[in-house]
Amino acid sequence: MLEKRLVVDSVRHLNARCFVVAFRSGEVAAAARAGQFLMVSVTDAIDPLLRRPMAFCELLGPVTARTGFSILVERTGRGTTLMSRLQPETELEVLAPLGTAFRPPSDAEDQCCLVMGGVGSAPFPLLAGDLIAAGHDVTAFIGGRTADHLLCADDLDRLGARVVLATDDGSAGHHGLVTEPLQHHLDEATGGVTVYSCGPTPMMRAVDDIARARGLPHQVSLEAPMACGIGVCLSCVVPVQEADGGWSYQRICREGPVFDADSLIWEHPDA
Amino acid sequence: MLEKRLVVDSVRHLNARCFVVAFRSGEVAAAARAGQFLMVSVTDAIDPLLRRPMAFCELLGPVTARTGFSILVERTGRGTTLMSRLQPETELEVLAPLGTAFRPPSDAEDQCCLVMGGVGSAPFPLLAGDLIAAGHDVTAFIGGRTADHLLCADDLDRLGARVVLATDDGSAGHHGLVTEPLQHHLDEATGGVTVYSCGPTPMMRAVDDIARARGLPHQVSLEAPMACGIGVCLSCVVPVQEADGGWSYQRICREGPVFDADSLIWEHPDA
Amino acid sequence: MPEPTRNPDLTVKVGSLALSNPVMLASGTVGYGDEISKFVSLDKLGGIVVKGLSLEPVRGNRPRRIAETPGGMLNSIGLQNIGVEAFVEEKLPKLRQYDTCVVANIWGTTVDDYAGVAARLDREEGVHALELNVSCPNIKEGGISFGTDARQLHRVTSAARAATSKPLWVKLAPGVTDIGLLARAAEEAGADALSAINTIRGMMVDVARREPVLSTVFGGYSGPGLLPVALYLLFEVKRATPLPLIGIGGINELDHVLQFMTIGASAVQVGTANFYNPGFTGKMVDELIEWCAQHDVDSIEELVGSLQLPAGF
Amino acid sequence: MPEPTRNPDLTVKVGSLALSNPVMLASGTVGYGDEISKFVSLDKLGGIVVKGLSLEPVRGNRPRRIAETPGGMLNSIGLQNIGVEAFVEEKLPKLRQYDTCVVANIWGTTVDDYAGVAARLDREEGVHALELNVSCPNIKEGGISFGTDARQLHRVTSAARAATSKPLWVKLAPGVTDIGLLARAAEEAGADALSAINTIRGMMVDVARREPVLSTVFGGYSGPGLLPVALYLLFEVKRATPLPLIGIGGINELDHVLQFMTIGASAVQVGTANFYNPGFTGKMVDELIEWCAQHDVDSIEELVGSLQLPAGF
Ligand SMILES: Cc1cc2nc3c(=O)[nH]c(=O)nc-3n(C[C@H](O)[C@H](O)[C@H](O)COP(=O)(O)OP(=O)(O)OC[C@H]3O[C@@H](n4cnc5c(N)ncnc54)[C@H](O)[C@@H]3O)c2cc1C
Ligand SMILES: Cc1cc2nc3c(=O)[nH]c(=O)nc-3n(C[C@H](O)[C@H](O)[C@H](O)COP(=O)(O)OP(=O)(O)OC[C@H]3O[C@@H](n4cnc5c(N)ncnc54)[C@H](O)[C@@H]3O)c2cc1C
Ligand SMILES: Cc1cc2nc3c(=O)[nH]c(=O)nc-3n(C[C@H](O)[C@H](O)[C@H](O)COP(=O)(O)O)c2cc1C
Ligand SMILES: Cc1cc2nc3c(=O)[nH]c(=O)nc-3n(C[C@H](O)[C@H](O)[C@H](O)COP(=O)(O)O)c2cc1C
Ligand code: FES
Ligand code: FES
Repeated sequence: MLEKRLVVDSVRHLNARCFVVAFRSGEVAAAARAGQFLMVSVTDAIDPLLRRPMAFCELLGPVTARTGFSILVERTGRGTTLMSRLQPETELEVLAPLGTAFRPPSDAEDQCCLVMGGVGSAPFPLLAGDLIAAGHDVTAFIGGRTADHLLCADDLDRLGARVVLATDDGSAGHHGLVTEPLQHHLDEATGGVTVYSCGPTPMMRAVDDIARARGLPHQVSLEAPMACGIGVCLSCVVPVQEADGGWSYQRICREGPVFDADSLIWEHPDA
Repeated sequence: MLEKRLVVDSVRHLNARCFVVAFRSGEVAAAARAGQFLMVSVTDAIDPLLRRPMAFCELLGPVTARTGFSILVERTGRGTTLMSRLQPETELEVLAPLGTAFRPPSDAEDQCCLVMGGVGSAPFPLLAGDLIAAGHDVTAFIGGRTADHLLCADDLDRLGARVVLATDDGSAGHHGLVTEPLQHHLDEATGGVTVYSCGPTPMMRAVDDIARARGLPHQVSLEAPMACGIGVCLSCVVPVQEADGGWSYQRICREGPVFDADSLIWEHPDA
Repeated sequence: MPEPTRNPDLTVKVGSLALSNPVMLASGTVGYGDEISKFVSLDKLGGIVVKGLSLEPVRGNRPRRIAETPGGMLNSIGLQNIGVEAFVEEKLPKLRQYDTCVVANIWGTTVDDYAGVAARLDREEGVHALELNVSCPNIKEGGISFGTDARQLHRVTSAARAATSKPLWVKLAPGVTDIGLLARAAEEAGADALSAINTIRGMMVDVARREPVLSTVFGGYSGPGLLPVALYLLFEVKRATPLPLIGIGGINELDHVLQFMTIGASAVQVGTANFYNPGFTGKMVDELIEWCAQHDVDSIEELVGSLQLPAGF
Repeated sequence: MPEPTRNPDLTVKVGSLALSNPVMLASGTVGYGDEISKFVSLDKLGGIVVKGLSLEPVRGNRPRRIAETPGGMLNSIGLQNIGVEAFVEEKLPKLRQYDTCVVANIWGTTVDDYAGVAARLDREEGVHALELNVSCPNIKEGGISFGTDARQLHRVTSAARAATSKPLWVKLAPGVTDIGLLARAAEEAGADALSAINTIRGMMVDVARREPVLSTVFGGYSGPGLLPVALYLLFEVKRATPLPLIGIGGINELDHVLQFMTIGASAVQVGTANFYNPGFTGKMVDELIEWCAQHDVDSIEELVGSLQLPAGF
């Protein structure tokens, strides 16, 4: 884990809500794995007080000599609004890399389905690159409310993934939920499949229903409000199934953000 | 009174502690009088929360078509430290002009002694310019701990004032208190004299003792921590002599910052 | 296509008193309205609560009277005011000309003081309500604040109640173990509405001088840092009594106004924000109109007390 | 020429316990020391107070557990912890290896719970002191917090006192009318030192959802916005008792550490700052050394309680 003051290399606005911030840091980039995240301080002042968690989106520079990394951010509140105004060469305090990474499929022959919604696309360019480099066949299912809410399609395409789009309003790709083309794809698929998902909880739950019904391994990346990102505040917990049939809280920032979907309890148990 | 978002035109660092910030605003400059001040917001965030009071130092541009004004700032705490890092073109919220102005001598023949210490020099370039334009003979007595603490000497000289320096350590001008050359000057002076002072309280008190002893009119510019600068919080009060022999609190931001020294009670009366 | 936006109705009722909108100026932060009216038209606001009035003029505390804190400030003004008589003669005539509710914040150091100020104002047209500032020491009872003891609060409220037929608001003090108890005491003594909260005690030290920053050692904490405490205490007051409520403490943006109202405040008062942003309350009214329009809220009173609580609350 | 700087003495005593310096990690903000030690060497600090321990493991509250506030945050973790037994077996061995004071923060919902945890830890080497978190409801007495009632505080402190011969610290809760009363109750019951303060209650509302942000409606307010309240309450505690004090609340820079110490804290605990700046406490120790050198302070204990008060205090 590194505590660093990093320099913003560039800020690229994708649309009115979303933007990509590139940071210079070979050191952090060399350590970062797909699925992990960083905690970014958006101000040196006391308001907003807490750092913001952000997934690694892409690593920059040659594979053997990384020069930096990027994050994909959706403007949703005060902290991300401040970030949207960042200028190149600004310095920000960062803790990275944090949390668990996506694990490769247990079977080297598996094809991979990456299912994402909205800004949940953020960790997938990095994951897709790794999976494709390891020889997996990768299909990315990208969902969003409108065409404007589909993120990383070009990046994933460029990396060599097959890209399938779905929008609630039909403005791009399939008109409907992203799980519909996923289901269709799995119906046709031959051979092993590993599923990865990140996005709104209802989407991840629906993906999980599909994966469970077919007995497919499924890894999800979760989110929760975080105060520390390093495991000390216990703010980011989710209920997780225990081997003995009981359940316990685990920390998304340490035991996650990537979990085996099998272990998750989507409906919070009564205390 | 104006509530404005102003643009910083330039920031010029005089030494490690002091700097001059020029703002563009013909409107504020046209309204500002020597001795008045503004309240500057140093951040859009909530910390530091309060605006900082700063005296008008110089008006910029031609007399008939002002383009802006400058303030002279000493870095003493959090707010002024943030100000010292200001960049040109930054926008700041400002309330201006506030408070009372220095009044011209009641006798048009009077020569004027301007006595200042440290950053108390700030309001005097503007005042000196006005007095000289009105035909008064102006001598500026500038005191400070070391040569580095003498401010506005060049500006006052350029404006046509006679400049007398004094330092505690003898590193420039008279070795000793600024009141010593003042006293000497008054001993030699013929004709009426009006005294103006701004600086550390002990200095202003000493100037007042000298002026009172000689029956000279003396105007002082006071400071106090201010929350509002517009007269509503009652934080900035000083005890002032009442006509009936009693005393009352007056607000430095409204009834001041410029007071007739006569009316001030330097030693706080018992409540 | 969205419907053409109707003009949202911002009027709110605090008991029998109707305000044109829920945004008011808090006591002690706008004097008697003279200076602030250069920055915000009082006609535009729901109301103004004037600086706390006592029977006689009061000089207030020796400076230094303020200290900045992280995200807030302390004050120890010491209730400096011109006295109720000068208020009526010099300030009220001007205030009467505005189309806004004028609330007189009043205080004393004995029960009789409070009753005296209330009685004096009872005859005055243009004073729409009285607000008791009970964060003052009761000098006859050992200096314990009226606002921290339910019995004393009951007495002082009853005395003011007997002295006036105008709407009577009691402004609760934080810094008590159970604010609900105090709220009920005020209710039982005849208060028409409760304002919550006044400043909470705070202190800052000047380490270089090894002295408190304030001449009075500690003072009243106000500003954004107070917000979550004020929201919580309003929630407790709401649970304790059915009286109409006015929310106060740390308001620094529209969302804070809305938070107070969602919990149950019919109106809010803005204090410290007037210092660092004197046009703030006018902006709040504009933004409130916009917010209602954007959220299809026809009447802002729909929001009041609309908070949904989990089971068990 | 300035004298060659001697190494300032940062050691402080909290009663019989000597700390290498006054900077400690506050309970609940650094777990049991595992993760934070990647950012600050525990050997460098005066001490660590571990997450509040109970007799049995506790799951804690349902999420959402935090909310951001202007200049601070709310939490409702619900005292999630692994229980005293797992602490002793899994965490303490590692903590023993550090050259720092380890303080066990303990709590319960009955007086016997507290006594039980205290007794269990009394036998354990490497636990240098116990700190009672009394901001918990007493389930047998209608759920009123141990920390808000002097009689209950006396009982729970006495019970813990009887169960341990280790230094016993009582961590006072704010949100009471008179914290001095509580401080004296703890003193009389045998506390060796007092920590002040725990979080104060606060609330935030999600207006869009018309719901409280936290699942528990309100939570504990911490961070910079709490500072002036914490300083004031420490001052009141200092006036009430001669016990050694530990200052807590809102520390965000060295000046805040110094302010607590000037009022009378022998040591301080840093909480929320560990979240947004995990290396913060190490930096505080470095800056403290520098400050002492620059201000010709040979021993930091000179600062403790050096506040000069105006006449009448
Ligand atoms: C492991 C992880 C990875 C993430 N990766 C990305 C990413 O790559 N791109 C991206 O745009 N967003 C990502 N998020 C979500 C992002 O952290 C929040 O959108 C952001 O913190 C909102 O901050 P704000 O100040 O704009 O919103 P505000 O609503 O003003 O935030 C208030 C508080 O709530 C917290 N908060 C609000 N929404 C969320 C949320 N959805 N998740 C976590 N905390 C929240 C904030 O951190 C802050 O403490 C990630 C979250 C987690 C936990
Ligand atoms: C009418 C007036 C005119 C002034 N003109 C100038 C000027 O031209 N140039 C200049 O450098 N300074 C001037 N000052 C002083 C200047 O306002 C303070 O030095 C400044 O506010 C300190 O802010 P800070 O954040 O750096 O210090 P901090 O110590 O961090 O400030 C903390 C708080 O104390 C207040 N404060 C601290 N010192 C003073 C002080 N001496 N006077 C008033 N408030 C104070 C701050 O405003 C703030 O609220 C003037 C003050 C007044 C009242
Ligand atoms: C400088 C100052 C003076 C105040 N004077 C009074 C007063 O006279 N009477 C009163 O009831 N409240 C007084 N208050 C309290 C405010 O009305 C308000 O309750 C408090 O400041 C919290 O709101 P805020 O955080 O918006 O400022 C004063 C507050 C400040 C900051
Ligand atoms: C997330 C969180 C968890 C906490 N858990 C405990 C605890 O278990 N026991 C305790 O006595 N105090 C606990 N506290 C209170 C802190 O120890 C401290 O008293 C408080 O946060 C104020 O200090 P700060 O402003 O520096 O955070 C907790 C605080 C936070 C923010
Ligand atoms: S964010 Fe603090 S424990 Fe996960
Ligand atoms: S600064 Fe507020 S009255 Fe003068």
